[in-house]
Amino acid sequence: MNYDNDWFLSVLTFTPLVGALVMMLIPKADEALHKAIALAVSGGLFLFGTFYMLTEFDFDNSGAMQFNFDTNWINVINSRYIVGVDGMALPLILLTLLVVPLCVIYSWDHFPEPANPKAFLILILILETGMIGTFVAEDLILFFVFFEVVLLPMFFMIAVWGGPDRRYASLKFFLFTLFGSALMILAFLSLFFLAEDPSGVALRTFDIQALTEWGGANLTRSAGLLIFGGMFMGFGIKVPMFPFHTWLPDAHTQAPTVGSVILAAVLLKLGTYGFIRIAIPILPQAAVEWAPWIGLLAVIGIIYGALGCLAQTDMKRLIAFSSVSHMGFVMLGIATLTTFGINAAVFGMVAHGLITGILFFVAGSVKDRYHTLEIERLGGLLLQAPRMGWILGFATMASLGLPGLAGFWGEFPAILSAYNPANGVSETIFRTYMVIAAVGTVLAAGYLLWLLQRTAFGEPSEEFANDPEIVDASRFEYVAWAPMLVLIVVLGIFPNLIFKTSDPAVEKSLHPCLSAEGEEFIALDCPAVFGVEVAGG
Amino acid sequence: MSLSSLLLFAADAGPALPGYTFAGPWILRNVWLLPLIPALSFLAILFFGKRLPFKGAEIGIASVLSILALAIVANIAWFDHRDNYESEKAEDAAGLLLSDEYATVAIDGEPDSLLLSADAGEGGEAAHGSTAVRNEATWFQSGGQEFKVGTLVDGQAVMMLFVVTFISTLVHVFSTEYVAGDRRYTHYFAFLSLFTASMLLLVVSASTIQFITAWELVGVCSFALIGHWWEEKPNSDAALKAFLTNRVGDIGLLVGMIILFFSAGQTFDIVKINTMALAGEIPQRNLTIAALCLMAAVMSKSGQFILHTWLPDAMAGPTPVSALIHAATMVVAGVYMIARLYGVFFVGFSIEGSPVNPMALIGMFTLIFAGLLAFVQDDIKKVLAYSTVSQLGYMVMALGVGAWTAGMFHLFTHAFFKAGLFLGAGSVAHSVHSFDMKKDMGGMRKFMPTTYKTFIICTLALVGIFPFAGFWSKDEILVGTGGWGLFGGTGGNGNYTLMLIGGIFGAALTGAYMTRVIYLTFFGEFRHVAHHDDHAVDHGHADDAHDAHANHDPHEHGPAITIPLILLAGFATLIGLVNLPPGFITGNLESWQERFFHFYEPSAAAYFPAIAHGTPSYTLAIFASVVGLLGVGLAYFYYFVLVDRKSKAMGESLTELPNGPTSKFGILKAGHTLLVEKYYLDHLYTDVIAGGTKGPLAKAVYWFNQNVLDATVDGVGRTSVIAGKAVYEHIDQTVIDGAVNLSGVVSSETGAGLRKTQNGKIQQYAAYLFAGATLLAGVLIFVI
Amino acid sequence: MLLNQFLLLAAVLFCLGVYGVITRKNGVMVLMSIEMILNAVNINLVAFGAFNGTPIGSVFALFVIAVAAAEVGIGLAIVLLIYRNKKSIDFSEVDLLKG
Amino acid sequence: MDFTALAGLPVADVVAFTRPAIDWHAVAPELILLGFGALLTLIDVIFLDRAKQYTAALAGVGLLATMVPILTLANDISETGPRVMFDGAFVVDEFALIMKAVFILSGYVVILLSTNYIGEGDYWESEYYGLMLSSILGMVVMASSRDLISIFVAFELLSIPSYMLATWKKRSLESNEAGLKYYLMGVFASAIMLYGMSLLFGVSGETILTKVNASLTSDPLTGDALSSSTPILTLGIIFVIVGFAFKVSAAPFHSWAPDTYSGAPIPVTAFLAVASKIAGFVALVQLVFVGFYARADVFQPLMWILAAASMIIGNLVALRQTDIVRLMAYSGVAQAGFILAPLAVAGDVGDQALSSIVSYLAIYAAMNLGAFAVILAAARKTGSTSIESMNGLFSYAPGLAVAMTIFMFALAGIPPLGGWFAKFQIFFAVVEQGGTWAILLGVLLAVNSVIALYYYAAVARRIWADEAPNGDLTPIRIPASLSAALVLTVVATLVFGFLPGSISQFTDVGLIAGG
Repeated sequence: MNYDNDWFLSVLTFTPLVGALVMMLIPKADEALHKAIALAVSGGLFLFGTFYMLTEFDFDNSGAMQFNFDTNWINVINSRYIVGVDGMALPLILLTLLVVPLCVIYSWDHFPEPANPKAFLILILILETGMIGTFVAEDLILFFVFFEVVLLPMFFMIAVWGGPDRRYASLKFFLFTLFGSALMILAFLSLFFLAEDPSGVALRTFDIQALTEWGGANLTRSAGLLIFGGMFMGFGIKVPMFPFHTWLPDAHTQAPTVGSVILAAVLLKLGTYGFIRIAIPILPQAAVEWAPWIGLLAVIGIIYGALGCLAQTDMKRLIAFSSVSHMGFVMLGIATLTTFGINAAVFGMVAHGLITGILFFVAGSVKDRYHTLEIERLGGLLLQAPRMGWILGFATMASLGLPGLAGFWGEFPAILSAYNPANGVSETIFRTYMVIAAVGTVLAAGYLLWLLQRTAFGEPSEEFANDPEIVDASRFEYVAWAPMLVLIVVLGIFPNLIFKTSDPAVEKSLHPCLSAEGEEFIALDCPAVFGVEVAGG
Repeated sequence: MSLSSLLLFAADAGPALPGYTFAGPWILRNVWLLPLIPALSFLAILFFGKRLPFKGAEIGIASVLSILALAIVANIAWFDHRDNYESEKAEDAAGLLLSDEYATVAIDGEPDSLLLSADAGEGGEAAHGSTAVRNEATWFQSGGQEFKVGTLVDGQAVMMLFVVTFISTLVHVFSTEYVAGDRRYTHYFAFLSLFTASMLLLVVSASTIQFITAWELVGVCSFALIGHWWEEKPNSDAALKAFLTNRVGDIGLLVGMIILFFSAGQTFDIVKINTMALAGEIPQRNLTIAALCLMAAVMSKSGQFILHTWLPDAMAGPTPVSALIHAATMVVAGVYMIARLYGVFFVGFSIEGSPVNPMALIGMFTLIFAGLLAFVQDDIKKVLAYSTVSQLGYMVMALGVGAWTAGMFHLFTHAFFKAGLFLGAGSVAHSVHSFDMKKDMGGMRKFMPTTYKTFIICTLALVGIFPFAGFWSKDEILVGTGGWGLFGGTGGNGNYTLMLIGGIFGAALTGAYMTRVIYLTFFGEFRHVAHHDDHAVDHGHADDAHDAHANHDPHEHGPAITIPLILLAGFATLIGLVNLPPGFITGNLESWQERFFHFYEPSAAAYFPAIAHGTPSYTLAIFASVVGLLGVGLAYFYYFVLVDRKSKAMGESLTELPNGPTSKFGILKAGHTLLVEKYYLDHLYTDVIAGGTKGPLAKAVYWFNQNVLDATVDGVGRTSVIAGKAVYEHIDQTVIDGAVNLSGVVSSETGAGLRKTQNGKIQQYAAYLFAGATLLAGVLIFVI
Repeated sequence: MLLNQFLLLAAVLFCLGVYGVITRKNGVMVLMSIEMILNAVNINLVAFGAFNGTPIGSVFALFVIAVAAAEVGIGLAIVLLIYRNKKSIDFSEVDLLKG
Repeated sequence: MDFTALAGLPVADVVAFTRPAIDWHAVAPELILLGFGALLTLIDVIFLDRAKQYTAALAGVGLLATMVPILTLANDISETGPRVMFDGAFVVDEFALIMKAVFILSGYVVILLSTNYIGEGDYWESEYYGLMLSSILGMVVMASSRDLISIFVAFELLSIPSYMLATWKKRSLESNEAGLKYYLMGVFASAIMLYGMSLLFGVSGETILTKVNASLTSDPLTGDALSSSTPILTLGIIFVIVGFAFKVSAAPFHSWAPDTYSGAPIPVTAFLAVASKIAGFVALVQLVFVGFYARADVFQPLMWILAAASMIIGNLVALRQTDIVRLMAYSGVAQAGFILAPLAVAGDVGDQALSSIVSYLAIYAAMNLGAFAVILAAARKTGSTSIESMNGLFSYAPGLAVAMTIFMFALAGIPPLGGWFAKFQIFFAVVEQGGTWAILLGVLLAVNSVIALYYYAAVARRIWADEAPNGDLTPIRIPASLSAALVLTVVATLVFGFLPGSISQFTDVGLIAGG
């Protein structure tokens, strides 16, 4: 591997942190300066990062790690500071770079109570560092650290700027994730100690690429399954997968708008990213055996999330439950262990980020105006704030997986891939999942359109009919939303923007035995687990 | 043909593959322009429409006019390409049918049937199959494999291009007056544009995933336009219902397409899927399952029993929308899909040589069922809606019995006369501000002569009266069933006698319910109450315009409304002539026979099955016409004679006989008074017609429709909400979240318990310490 | 060797001391009980040292005695302090801090 | 009575006393501390109140001065290897030096914390620093002690002054009670420990740890190799360990800690919770790694039980605390459980277990002292240590709030704050061993870090999300020394977290068994 020690990713990761430190030194009263710095840092980073990556990233070789940097970090445990980007991480990094400045802009003139823009913006910038860091980390410990860095700012964002039940929600969010990551770190450590090359020499490394090359060879079955299980808990809770999802609706409902947006747009992806970057490439054999269970939880999530949505009376909570359902599709794609499924998952992550982000933005703006999100009391948004209403309509359409918009490309290929999962994964089981997932799309349409009907259609209720506060989207809202709306359409029409980038990386991350057929399969001398159908894991 | 030769671009791109080429006329390779233009128009209207003098309508009309022109050019280019492409590439003629890749493809159809159309055009070139024109670009990739987006242009596609653009143009024009003054006039036109774009995308789709995309997009436009007046809940309910019902069908679409994707070796390519299906490279089981799944999609989109219930509700949308989307174009998408993936369906349902198959059965059942339902509607649009369902049943049945051309031809003719009927109904409703035939119409022929005449013509076409368009297409369907041992015809793909009977019976039903509509709408006296304040039905007007109308008699509208009607009536009259049956005329004009079939059926292409074509028979045509006329006659007698007489007697405009038959004549009693009872016919008619209206059959059907089918749809919705609530409250919040919270409570309470041991007594602490030490010692010494 | 007898004596002393520490209410008595334990230790050390033939045991015992003296000094000071503030040296009443 | 006959010693064996060689450089830190301690006491005696303002500074200077020989020694032994004196009873190796540095620096921070608290209080001042220095001297000696006697002496040297420090507020019943409890439990524990030592001495006939260890592998009576422990050995080991388990407040020997912590002056509490506890661990580490290493079958299960019990009991009870100092006490119990965990696998993965404990102790010192510094600072305004008094701290003292947040989450082990690496190292060691019990312990550790987060985060939440009591938003005046302590601890916590190499390169130590 060519480590050319590129400074770029480190700059990308730590610039927000530097910005945050600078802001800490500036007195709280100087709000305008704080906003300017936050916007300059995040926006500048977006422009610079996007430009640099789009021009310098070698898209023809997007399966390879690029912009690598590799240096000593914690010598005693042989953990290194390795960062790099490939086609799987790139879309997610760009998404992060985009979402953060939009959140800053959105907050510009209405910070949630109790205001304090300084602290709020500092948290957002720290979050950005954590999120980018997670996506670029190529060392398990580094990944873990960044994975956790994200928790603190989000915890405070919910706990301080959240809704009435914020104390409960913030802690729940924190505890759940920490529980998962504690088991995850155990799994990482087990990998460190158990990974040995065919000659029996221990690898003793946390380097993700090196471990991927090792690919779980000569690890005992039970050890592999347990380690995968540990990572499953860590990533699965973050995704969140049924039945570890209960933190999500609470966190989303209580979080301030921007918090919800970041949570939905990026944070949930850290979990799914973990699966496709770490768990599956490193332990393909265990993944094969886990796949039916992951798939099962994924489809349960799809249906369950949808049913949860149908029961909601609160708009934001409904959107939160819809995340459970949508991330179910992503996980279903991942569980198939096929390029198709995982590409769909990568796409689904970006699409869900944009779409649910927009939905939360709109919900936040509705709350600003109506001071409630109770669906019963809303209605007639299209009459009172037509543009917002249309944007909501657009977002619901995108969210229900309308082809031509981004959501479709996360959903359909995921369902499709379930028809024909990887070698060793039961076709019968996954085809059943496929049908259930397809039913999930109907439910998705049901709850989303029902939401749209009850909030946007009809006449406004008397309570709000003549409320002067209810105005259409403001400048800041437009600016914050427009890029996401445009991207939803553009990605829907040109899916190859992401597929072509992610595909080589996804292919590289999957063990060749997962897809090999016939003679190739024999030539690779694949372990038995890839050959036989493992019914029910 | 000079125009087409101008556009002919003699590029020779790519190897010749069975049944398609990447070369061909420029316009055929670039049909992507057709969806693109209205798509851009959509954006333009959305963003700039409101600032324009005509609020965006001008952009919409300009775009549809331009694509209409392109569609016509494309058709002409296609005619030329169809006949001349092969001769230009004579050296490849052999390779065309059997390329290396598909060498196993055998065209095992009857040579005669293939050559039926090979009647030597002006050029006198050799007979050959049709060669589709393709163009494609990479859409996305996965697993290193690239998946294409592209256009597949053959007869079927260019035919549809014309239908869509033509109807769309007329509807645009019609709408400028019909929805004038509407609050969301601009949005209305924007969505018309978007719909047109989506529909055209669907038509030219070369891959199944692209097809799905367009399929969903038209659904969304339908949703948006049905719910155009979303201030009222019933409208948005109808929109939701339409969308959700279609989504249910889409499960089948997705699953079916996925099965085909993998069965055909990971491809979305429609041509390849068809080719492989026909070549027997896909297991029959897969094809059958896929075809059944796709059938579900057809049932929802094309309103086949039992997923048709959304379509009548969809009449909540503006009438021009109903004409365009819910009569002429979108609802035929299902039919179009069957035709597109005909190889799959043909093999999957074993259409050839069997007496019955699911598709034909569904089609037949739908056409009768919906025909019955049309009787009991008071809302003119609902009659037309059920009529559409019924006619879609014809098309599906036609495809189900292997009569591809007949089905497509019926789709073609139906588009014109049904659009004409809807627009006519819209014209009437625009005057009386209501769709209720019984309350608010009657005698309209006096006020609206143009509308009346065009409506009559379209009705004749629908009922299938010679020589109007519907006659030709319906007759072909009946011929195609191949089930007419009774009439001495030959050919066909199977022995679908049941379908034949159903089709003929349907013709009678059609005649009857349309006669009823004609009477209730245009005859009798105007029943509109002058100060009728119900604004709920026609929202096309702003309130002030509405009031201005209120105290005036209805009157004919301006050219924006009448010209489309006249054009459509013209088409309804003449368009049937494009596919005159073989043997109908002889001599020099013989080549004018079967033009539709010749140009539009992708014959002899490897992606299209070798279907057998029946020979028409005069007997059948006459018999079917007579049955149809019988239906008309019965209804005529009931309404135009009995009801009319009674009305005059009572001095008011009746809609039904006030004292319908309350007692049934027993068969025996009827038998012995058969010839002598002077009111026998009266009774017969009233029994049949009024019985159809109010009596057991139609009523039962309607009851079933409303209380079982429709209630099921609603019930499913309601049940999911209840299930959702139950899951959420009892499982999510109680069990799962409860477990989480419980673990917290248990920890906390344990903590509280342990805390009590910390009671501040120092000697107790000392005791703990020593006890701990001894306990540990005990454990380690005696246990471990 | 009489080792076992010494050890037994030490063990008894130890147990008595522990019993005293845990049960005696009077602070001074508790301190004395601790002294008993320490002396049990000393007996052990000396006995073992003798048994093993090394002077280290005795040296250790000397350290213990010295340190114990210091400890008891502190202990008495604290008991005195409590008596000054509370007018009682009943340890069972010293339970202000708990929970 | 014939003493020699009784002792079984031939008179000829009693050799003349010769002064053992003394490596003055090696004992220089102890001597300097001793000097400053004596000096402080003398100044107090001579100048009485007049020296008040200098004593704290002098104590600080003394501690910093002690760092000098520690650094030179560190340089020295990296070249020449560890220094061993008194037949192996006193050893200066990497472990000893890093721990000494930790003691000195912790002590320095405690002095910084004490300066204003003691100065502004109504109590005698100079003695305080003298006692503090004596106690630190005990710790510093402890780090080098590899002999039962010297460990015992060091233990008492560090304990006895701290009993007095805990009782510092002479007129406060709480302080009296705190001191009494600490004293009584400490003495009781040390008595039990001594009993255990006497048994071990009896079995091995030695007090030098390496020799004790060597003797543990064979039966003292038969000389056969021991496949498992004998009851007397087990009893001895357990009793010795109990003595130190008391010191580190491991459950079930922790009951003194909450009461003492909440009654003692806050700087003293910080001292007890950090320096004194670390000293206990140092002793445990030396005993386990040098003295009992051969008897992993005894100390591993013992440590497992202690670790698990401490984590669970400490965390669960902490959930229900209403006083921040008591909360810190219980959290300290749980933290002790974490630090004990590697000892439960030390028999198999000694190196990793050792370096993980050393890392943990160093990081723990920084974050725990920092937390006490904030508590101290906040109490300057609120005059209370109830958790509620932290409400809304962010609204009037944002700097303190951020610092407290950092410490709380560092204690909870959230990256990138220092504590994560400490916990990580523990996991690392436990997983490296990889046995069923080890993994089970790992899972227990994982679950407990979640429970711990609950109360740490609850504190942080109060600071940020709640309203200040009575809406009183007057800022807190923080004296310079306290600020310095805060800055030192915050920086250390962050640096340890971001660049764990900065601490791990020092803590990856070898423990030299000595002579």
